[in-house]
Amino acid sequence: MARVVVDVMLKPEILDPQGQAVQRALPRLGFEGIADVRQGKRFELEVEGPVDEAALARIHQAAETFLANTVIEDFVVRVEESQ
Amino acid sequence: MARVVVDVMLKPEILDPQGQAVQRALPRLGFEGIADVRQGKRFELEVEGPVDEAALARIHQAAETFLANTVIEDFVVRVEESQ
Amino acid sequence: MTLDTVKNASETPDVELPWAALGLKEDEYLKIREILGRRPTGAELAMYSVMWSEHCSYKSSKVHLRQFGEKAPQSDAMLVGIGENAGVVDVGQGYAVTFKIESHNHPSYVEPYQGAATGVGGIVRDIISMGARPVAVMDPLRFGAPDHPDTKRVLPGVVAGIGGYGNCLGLPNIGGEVVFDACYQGNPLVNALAVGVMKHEDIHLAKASGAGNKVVLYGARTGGDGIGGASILASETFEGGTPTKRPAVQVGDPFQEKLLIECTLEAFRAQLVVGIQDLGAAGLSCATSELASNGSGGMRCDLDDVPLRDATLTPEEILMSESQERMCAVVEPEKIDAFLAICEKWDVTATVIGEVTDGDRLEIFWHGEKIVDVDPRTVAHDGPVYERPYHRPSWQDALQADAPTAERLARPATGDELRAAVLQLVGSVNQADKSWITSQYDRFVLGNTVLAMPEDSGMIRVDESTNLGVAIATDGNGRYTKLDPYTGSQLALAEAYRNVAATGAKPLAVSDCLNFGSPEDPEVMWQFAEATRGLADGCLTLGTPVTGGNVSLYNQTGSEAIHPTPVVAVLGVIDDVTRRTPMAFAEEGQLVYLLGT
Amino acid sequence: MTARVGVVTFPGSLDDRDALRAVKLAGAEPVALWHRDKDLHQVDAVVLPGGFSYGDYLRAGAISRFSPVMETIIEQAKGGMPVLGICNGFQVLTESHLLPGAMLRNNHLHFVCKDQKLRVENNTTAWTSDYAQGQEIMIPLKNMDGRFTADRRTIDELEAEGRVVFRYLDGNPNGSIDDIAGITNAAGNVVGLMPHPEHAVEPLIGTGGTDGTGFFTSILKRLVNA
Ligand SMILES: Nc1ncnc2c1ncn2[C@@H]1O[C@H](COP(=O)(O)OP(=O)(O)O)[C@@H](O)[C@H]1O
Repeated sequence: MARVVVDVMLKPEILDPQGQAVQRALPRLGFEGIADVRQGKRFELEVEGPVDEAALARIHQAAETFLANTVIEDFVVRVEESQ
Repeated sequence: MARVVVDVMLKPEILDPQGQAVQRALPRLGFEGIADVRQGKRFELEVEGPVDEAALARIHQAAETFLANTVIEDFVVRVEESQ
Repeated sequence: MTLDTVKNASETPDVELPWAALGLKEDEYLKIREILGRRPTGAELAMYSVMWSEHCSYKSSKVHLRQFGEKAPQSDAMLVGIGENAGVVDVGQGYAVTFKIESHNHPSYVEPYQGAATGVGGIVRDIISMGARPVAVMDPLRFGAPDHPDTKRVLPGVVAGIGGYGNCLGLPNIGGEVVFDACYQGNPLVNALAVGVMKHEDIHLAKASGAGNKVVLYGARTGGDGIGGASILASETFEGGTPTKRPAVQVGDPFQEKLLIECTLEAFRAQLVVGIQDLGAAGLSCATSELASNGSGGMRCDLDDVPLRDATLTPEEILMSESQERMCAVVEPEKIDAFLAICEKWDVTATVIGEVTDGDRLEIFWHGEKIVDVDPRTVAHDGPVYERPYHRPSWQDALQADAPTAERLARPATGDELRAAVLQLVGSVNQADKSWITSQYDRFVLGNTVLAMPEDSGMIRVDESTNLGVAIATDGNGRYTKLDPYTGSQLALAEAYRNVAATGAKPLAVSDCLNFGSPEDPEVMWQFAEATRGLADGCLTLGTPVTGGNVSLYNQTGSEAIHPTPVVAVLGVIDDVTRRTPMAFAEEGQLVYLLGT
Repeated sequence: MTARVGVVTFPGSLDDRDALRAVKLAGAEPVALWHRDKDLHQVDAVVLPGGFSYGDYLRAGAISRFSPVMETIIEQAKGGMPVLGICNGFQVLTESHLLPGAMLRNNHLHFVCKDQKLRVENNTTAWTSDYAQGQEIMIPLKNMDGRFTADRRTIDELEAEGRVVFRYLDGNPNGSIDDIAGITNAAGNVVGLMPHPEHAVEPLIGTGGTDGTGFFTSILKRLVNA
């Protein structure tokens, strides 16, 4: 079975307090040199059948209408080898 | 500046209620053929300076101690070209 | 891998089983062999080991807990007493209330968010399995020193977990406690209380009766949660090689539990259920053996029919899995379609996994082979009972002698000293404002909350037309109890009793969570014996029976036990919630009285 | 004749019974609606209640928005039927694009439960006519994802058209843009807000006040006089 990954991130102009909280905590934990942190979601979809253009188009549509809220989020769809 | 991505996913044997809710919803929305969905987190870190072995090792450690809860989560660190 | 069937067990009496790794003592293992008249199968051993654990069998505490029954004050209010999932109290007007407090201490230290969350989930399932609609939760908490790094990890996680689960279930949080003391550093206490309301005729008990009735497992699919021990069994005995790593941590799904509540209560309302049991600790082992032993017949189950989240689980693991948000119901065959339809309506997975039989055996099958054939009573009720030795600690006198007395505590002599004393008091962490915590809990949902934070007692309206209500307070003081366990537990009782009475409610019943160190330490065991005796005597004096509760032992780091910490919950009834007395002064000019000594 | 006000139950709705009670206390006829049922049973208005529908998994309101009942509600709301979304209901309304913007995690990242003071900025909507313009009210607030956001143009438009219906007073509890607590669509029939008026309809319960009653009496008057 093939795995398709959908990464969903808040749009750059939207405040991301979760990412900020991480960024602020890092130096306190002794991790310096991180200029910015954004936190988003990663969906791993296990796809039955071939991951052809049609399948990817459908997943793209699912991401656009459902997995991401495009008012506030951007998304990327990509195929990963299955383990 | 270089971007390092940390993907954090629940371990395979751990219940993922969010992923399950998404998986159950997909067919209702007309998206068939997805056998499984897992939902995790994606952190995008903008790193100051070179992303050398030492920097990656530090990020790896930050992921292990802070970004992921290794009691229930696995993580992967990888370098991405910056946009 | 060969399946360890009952037949196989009879034919291979000498096969060594990892009973010690499963936490059984040698004499316990021998007793199992004696009960069965043969060696147990791996699956049987799994069941006995979890059901005979301290947690499920109360083997160290049972002899002391009996006093709660023996010394129980005469009370017309008790409808269901100790021994069921939760006790039930008559509050008048045809209503009954069930409430219980439980601990999830150790899991909350390992994984604070999920540990605390699943603690709330577990106690709420106890309430629904009695037929009651849960109406509120409370959470008495104990943490280590506030500035310790571990507290910074544990406290926010615990609070987020309790809030995350309770808020998502839609249960108002109407009170609790937060206490900091270094003795809880490695053993935070996360106790959770739930209260539910039903009509008298809706009370349900966990039992399976009526041959031919179906056993339905419904709720979440079964995964490999909380079965460290069982994987030892599966791999070492029967497979060799390295054990597959199974998570000890359970992850809660409050949304699933909310559906379970609605689905279960709807099935009750439609009179579709003969008996019901929630799956908590010991999972299916507990549910099947308890349902069967409390009913009149036997039971037969097919593990192949259990819906799995992880197809690689062995039958032993399925029996021991502690996957959350599952329930087991016994349903008459002609009602099964209606029952399954209600589950479907609420998107809850439901599967018939067996039926009640004429006999008196619990038989469990896997791939058509019988892997369990036991008398269910021996699993659920005939666990070991220990008369653990106990004695008064040698240091007890010195500790008491060292306690601050009026003579030894200098009184502030000047205005400045008084000011300093007051500042020190109000500045101490245990007096601090708790709203960072309480504001993360929904106290408004369900629209019946009469009193919640910052009141000393929570109060919930039970009937909108008559304004009948109940009040509950939880209290406990580990420092007092360490100084004098007998009096300490009575002080906890008295404080909760006063807090309820002060709202205008009449105290009716008690539930308690007894948090102690290792029962194998005779000094800890003495604390336990004394505290229990004190609580039982106190309940007799006050006329409030104990309806149920929970014991949490082994709360210690190395040889260092926590302070003995009985947490006592008192429930009271108030005929008209509009007449409740809140804490605050209402208007200027009112008189203030000090009562008591 | 009285008005029929429907309250939808999604899996995971929590304040549905409270909303039904509030409708009844105001004198309207409460009607329970079920998420799988497209039929609105002749209701004159709909409340989408608070809670954690589908556990708030994915995003608050994201899964409920695709339920059969929402298909009908979206269609009828566009035709003028009054709809009130409270908390999770507000999130469903933004996810369905009946209202603009989106709801994000509170800026402090915690669930917050408190008595919240609001100012009624627009008393001309279907749900706010019983309040005075500028009236200050106290009702409970409780949520995890209450930070309203939208792009600047949308916000400017909302402000210019008077479509910000409620604003937080005495401190912004979640980082919501311009202290916005609730908004309406251009027609004024669809209103969404984060705080919970249905928890402030009885003197004894919740905040101990009845400042939330106006939502339900407003809609009743509107429907009965229609
Ligand atoms: N863990 C908790 N969960 C819910 N409510 C709590 C918790 N801890 C404290 N509270 C509530 O906060 C209020 C203040 O608590 P506290 O300061 O302990 O009061 P007191 O010292 O009078 O017992 C009380 O209403 C109490 O029920």
